Amino acid sequence: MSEKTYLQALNEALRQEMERDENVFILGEDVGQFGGCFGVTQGLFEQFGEDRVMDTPITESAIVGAATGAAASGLRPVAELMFVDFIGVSMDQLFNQAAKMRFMFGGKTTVPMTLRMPQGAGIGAAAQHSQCLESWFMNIPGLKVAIPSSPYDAKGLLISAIRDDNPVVFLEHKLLYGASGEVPDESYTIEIGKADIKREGGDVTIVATAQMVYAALEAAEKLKADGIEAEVVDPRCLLPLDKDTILESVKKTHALVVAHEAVQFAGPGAEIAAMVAEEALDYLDAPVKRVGAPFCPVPFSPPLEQFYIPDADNIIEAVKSLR
Amino acid sequence: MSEKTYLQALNEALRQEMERDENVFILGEDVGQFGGCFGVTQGLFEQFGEDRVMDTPITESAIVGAATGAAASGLRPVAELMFVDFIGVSMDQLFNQAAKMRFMFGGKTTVPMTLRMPQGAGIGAAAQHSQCLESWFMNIPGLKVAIPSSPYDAKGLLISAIRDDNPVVFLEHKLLYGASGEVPDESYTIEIGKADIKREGGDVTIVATAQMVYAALEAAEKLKADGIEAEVVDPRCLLPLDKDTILESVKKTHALVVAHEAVQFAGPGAEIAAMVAEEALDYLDAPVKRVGAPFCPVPFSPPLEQFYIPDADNIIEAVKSLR
Amino acid sequence: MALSKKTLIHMYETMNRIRLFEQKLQEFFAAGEIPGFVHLYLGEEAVATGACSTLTDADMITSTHRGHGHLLAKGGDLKLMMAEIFGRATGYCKGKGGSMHIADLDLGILGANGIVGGGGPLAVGAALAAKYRKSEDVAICFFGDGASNQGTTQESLNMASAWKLPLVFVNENNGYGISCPQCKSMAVVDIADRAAAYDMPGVVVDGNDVLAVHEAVEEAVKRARRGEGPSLIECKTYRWRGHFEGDACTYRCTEELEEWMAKDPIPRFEAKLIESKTLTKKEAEKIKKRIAKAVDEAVDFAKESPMPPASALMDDVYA
Amino acid sequence: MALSKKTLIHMYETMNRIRLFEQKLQEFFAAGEIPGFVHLYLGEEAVATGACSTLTDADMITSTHRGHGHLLAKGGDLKLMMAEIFGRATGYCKGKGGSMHIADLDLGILGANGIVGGGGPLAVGAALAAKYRKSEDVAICFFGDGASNQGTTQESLNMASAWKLPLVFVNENNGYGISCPQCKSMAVVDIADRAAAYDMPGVVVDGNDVLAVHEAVEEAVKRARRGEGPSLIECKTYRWRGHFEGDACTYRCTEELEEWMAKDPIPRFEAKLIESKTLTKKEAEKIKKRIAKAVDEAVDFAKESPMPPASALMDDVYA
Ligand SMILES: Cc1ncc(C[n+]2csc(CCOP(=O)(O)OP(=O)(O)O)c2C)c(N)n1
Ligand SMILES: Cc1ncc(C[n+]2csc(CCOP(=O)(O)OP(=O)(O)O)c2C)c(N)n1
Ligand SMILES: [Mg+2]
Ligand SMILES: [Mg+2]
Repeated sequence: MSEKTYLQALNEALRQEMERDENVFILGEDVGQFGGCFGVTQGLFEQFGEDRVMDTPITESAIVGAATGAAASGLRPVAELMFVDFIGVSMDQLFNQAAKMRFMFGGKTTVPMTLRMPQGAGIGAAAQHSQCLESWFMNIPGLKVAIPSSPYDAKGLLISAIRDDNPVVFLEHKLLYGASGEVPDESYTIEIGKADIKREGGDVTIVATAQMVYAALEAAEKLKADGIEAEVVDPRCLLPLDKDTILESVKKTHALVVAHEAVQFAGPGAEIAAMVAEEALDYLDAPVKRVGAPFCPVPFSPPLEQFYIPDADNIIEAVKSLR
Repeated sequence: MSEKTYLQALNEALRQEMERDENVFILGEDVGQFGGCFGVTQGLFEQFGEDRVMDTPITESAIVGAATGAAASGLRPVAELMFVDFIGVSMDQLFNQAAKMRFMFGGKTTVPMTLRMPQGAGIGAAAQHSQCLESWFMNIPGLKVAIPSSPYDAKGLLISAIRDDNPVVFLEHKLLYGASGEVPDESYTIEIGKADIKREGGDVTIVATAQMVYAALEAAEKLKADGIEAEVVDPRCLLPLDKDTILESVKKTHALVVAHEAVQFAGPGAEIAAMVAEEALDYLDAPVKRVGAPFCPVPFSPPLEQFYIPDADNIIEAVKSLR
Repeated sequence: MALSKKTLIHMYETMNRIRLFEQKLQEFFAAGEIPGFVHLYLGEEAVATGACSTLTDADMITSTHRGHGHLLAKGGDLKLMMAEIFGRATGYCKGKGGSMHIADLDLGILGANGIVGGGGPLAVGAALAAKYRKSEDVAICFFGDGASNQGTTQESLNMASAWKLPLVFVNENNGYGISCPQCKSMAVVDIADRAAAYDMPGVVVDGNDVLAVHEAVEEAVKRARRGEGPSLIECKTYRWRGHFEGDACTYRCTEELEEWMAKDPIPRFEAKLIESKTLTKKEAEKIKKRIAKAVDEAVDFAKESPMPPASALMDDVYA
Repeated sequence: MALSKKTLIHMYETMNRIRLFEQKLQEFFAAGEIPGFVHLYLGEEAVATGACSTLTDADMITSTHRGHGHLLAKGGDLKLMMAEIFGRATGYCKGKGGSMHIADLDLGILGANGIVGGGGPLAVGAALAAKYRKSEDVAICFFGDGASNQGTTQESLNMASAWKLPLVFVNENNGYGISCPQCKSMAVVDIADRAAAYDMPGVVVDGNDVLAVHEAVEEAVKRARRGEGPSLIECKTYRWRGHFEGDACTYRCTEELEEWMAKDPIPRFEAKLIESKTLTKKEAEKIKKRIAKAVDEAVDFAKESPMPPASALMDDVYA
């Protein structure tokens, strides 16, 4: 166990899985010598060579499709899109091919591929390089969706994703690459679809994902001063969604705030809020509240971008509005 | 005013707008002499010629992008994707280009284009030709999303979509093309973002879209026998969503069922249910209920497909479960 | 004809198997007994047959919406296919896929595909896997003239050539993408000319001559097995029926159809076989009868099979 | 040189405007005063300048992530550009777009683009609009060597040629897509060879020779105005800086860079102008000084401009 960054944790997961299983390989733009746009694949090209760490042309359909076809042929590709925003040119291979193949073929194949994609705003990259698109992926039967917040979760979930026999969309928030925390040196897995309670509390449940987990924890500390004990639930995966953990928490706290960076309208929080309104309405002492980005593209200018991204204050405000 | 099918209503809308404004033109696969895969553009090629009714190669990115570029250059294209399921190869041009262009350019352009796409199951077309993908489009700031259920709404909304200065995703349910109803012969518009109450009732609000409006009306008739008066609200557009009409209805009936054919998990109903749980929780006498497709791709075999598609019985069951 | 008698007869059988299978589908579709879309391959049998006759079971193919011919040529089982197309629980996909999604991984069939151009990237993946494993296996990607314009196809051609993958792109140029004639969807006449854009060999062959197809694909397959990379073979052919069953086909003229029907690949091949004394007229009739019987049995199997139960709906969404 | 003195001087000014503008960006990015990604065009100035010198304001262009050169060559305003890149409310996009999304529809600039290959389909639309209106306007689509593989680009080449649109595809082949050398991303050496796949003219030119670029694009533009359809011009060039500012550029060797820096398009053009007595050394210095001053003024304008207020966030999402 030692202190590692989220980026190092991901890198270690890739390295260990590639050492363990020679069917695991990496493909994507600039993932080789360059080490990936954000550095996640650094050193892997040197260790495993160009046959297992493949730089691709800038053709995302071919990347996702090649990973899908190779997975159906028995390999375990880990594909990287440089930004999740580029899924638009390759969505078909993900949702009509990878996700549906097993079902359409009557169970005749597995598609053990992982698709890593950095998400999120915060670096001034503007409207086409800053999005959070997880709600699209949640709506695709056949996929799994992981969205880790901590270095520990990042490593364990990535290893699980690689070993999973289904296509797993693995969403990394680019602002989290530098976040650090305790991460075991050895290989370990975290069950895909299992939430984690990042902070216990009895007064309100805050379900938060990715870097909003940190905002939620910050909010919780501040709320403590006002005598409000918030429970912070990190689903860690959005598909499958760990309904039980969320419901259990809401049944204890009787109040729910959902926080994510994705656009709020029809965003990932809509499902969580709707699910609770269906299954635990009688436990709610106040309306459900969602904290998400406003309904506009991500703006470039830093002050506007900061205003755009939800933060701890927005969460605090949401919690206080419940009273 | 005369009885027309949904298909005829759409065709008439296209014809009248093309007669009115020479900047309106149509492009898509087989929309010319062939008249469109489902026949919506029949006769238009003959009337307006190949310069205004353009058959395209099978390249959906180029179709959506050409429409976007032409719209930004001052024309009013109406593009057709043969099935909404094909959006996966062209999503980038829709969500990163058409939808964001105005915002990214600081208001320097308008993108008056309409993208017509048939949705839905029911004709044995299997997993890649039967989907309902409206929840993706709802999550894209900059777009508008229309999803008419009746011939009357179809004509009025399509004319409004064509005249709108924003990109409008226009979703037609293929099972509805044959549905008939009263449609004025002259041109008229329906405000985009305005719901319609298809049936009044005081006991439960059923928010339903597209062909599920008919299922909801059927359910309402049957529920009447049990002394339950259902109000059927058809949002007609999902973006912008007419929150006021939905909330007003729920405040009257104190109960909400949302019904759509799209997959339930993270589907369009999630936003509607979440919105009501946020803004009218105190009015609800029972948990919110959603009726949507199960979390699997659309199966081919007719009995399975029928079982897959939500119907009036599912809605009745949902309403009764509220008691 | 350097091919063995066994191979030649097998090719002849395959073409007839496709023909009779599809004629049965045509019949049952007209009778309303087959749900959904059916895209018939009638008239194009020589392409799939010639191409797949160069492959082993370990080689992979990706197919299209018009896939029955490819699947049968790659060894697909008549009964399992028929049952699938009839939507039965006993079909290849347990009734969940239908005509456009039949697959048999054991035979190297990575699926028919409802998305035009959808198979290209998957074929790249299959070829990549073959290369990754340092095997000598190859993959074939079947695609239409319409599909050749799709960005996914062109990305696949590029990636396969950049990576020298063991992949053969077999273009079935039947002159139309639904109602759109080739001349309206692209400016080039020969799709094979596009191979140069990826620095790979491009060859045009008579797609109604099964031996010509075999020969061209065989060379490309050998090249691929030697590790020299992909090729593009364009097979000029024609579909006899409408785009899908039910298409009145008003966009084509009768003369064009008649001209092509006169080039029917089966009698052409049969005549050659008889001429070269590989086959007698009588043997040919016997083969056809045997296949007709097998097709009938497949229909019986399909019809007697149950529809999938509602309880099966959620199976196989996840592994 | 058949070009008028005025045109030649204008081209010279444009190249220097791009050069000095970008050197300023480099400086301020290093100082941490520019947010986000900045992709510099240094070394490639001859391409945008030569290409856009053939256009009127009514002609349209689509640009890329590396767009400053295109925008300036098409007449983009220094101040509005600088302010935008600094994220100010007075910028072209009111600070909402930044370097990768600058547009000026009045000048025919349909936007820089953050999506590789994103501009192709939009350029098809612009050219389609020009043809639809029966005008003589044309469009230019700028795209990189990396972008030439993207399916959207290839679909655009095909649609433009199938429809004979007035569109000129100007490929900027600087040898790399980020760290990926051209030889790894495609098997062909000349991207212009891909034109044949769409039956359009394909020409290779020295992208560091502004007159060569002008000449080749001029011919293609004339062809397009005559209604004879699209062309593909490949301009071989090189970027001096890393892919984006901050890229250590370890994937290239110093010799390669030095070789290309020796082919600096500006002194080359300057020497020609002086030799032909179009310009004196002194005039050249004066021009540079004037531009440097204008660039400084643009910086001042940007720095003195306010950031956009939070209240502006929801503006311009919808018309
Ligand atoms: C992405 C996509 N776009 C459009 C379609 C609708 N479609 C199905 S088959 C077809 C024509 C295909 O033409 P071609 O590739 O020449 O194959 P052919 O049908 O002639 O065998 C079209 C447009 C589709 N299935 N997928
Ligand atoms: C669809 C998409 N994929 C990947 C990227 C990331 N990216 C930005 S620029 C670039 C390289 C582009 O290379 P090229 O087209 O040669 O242009 P250059 O940068 O050399 O001018 C890449 C991969 C992107 N912006 N969009
Ligand atoms: Mg065809
Ligand atoms: Mg480049």
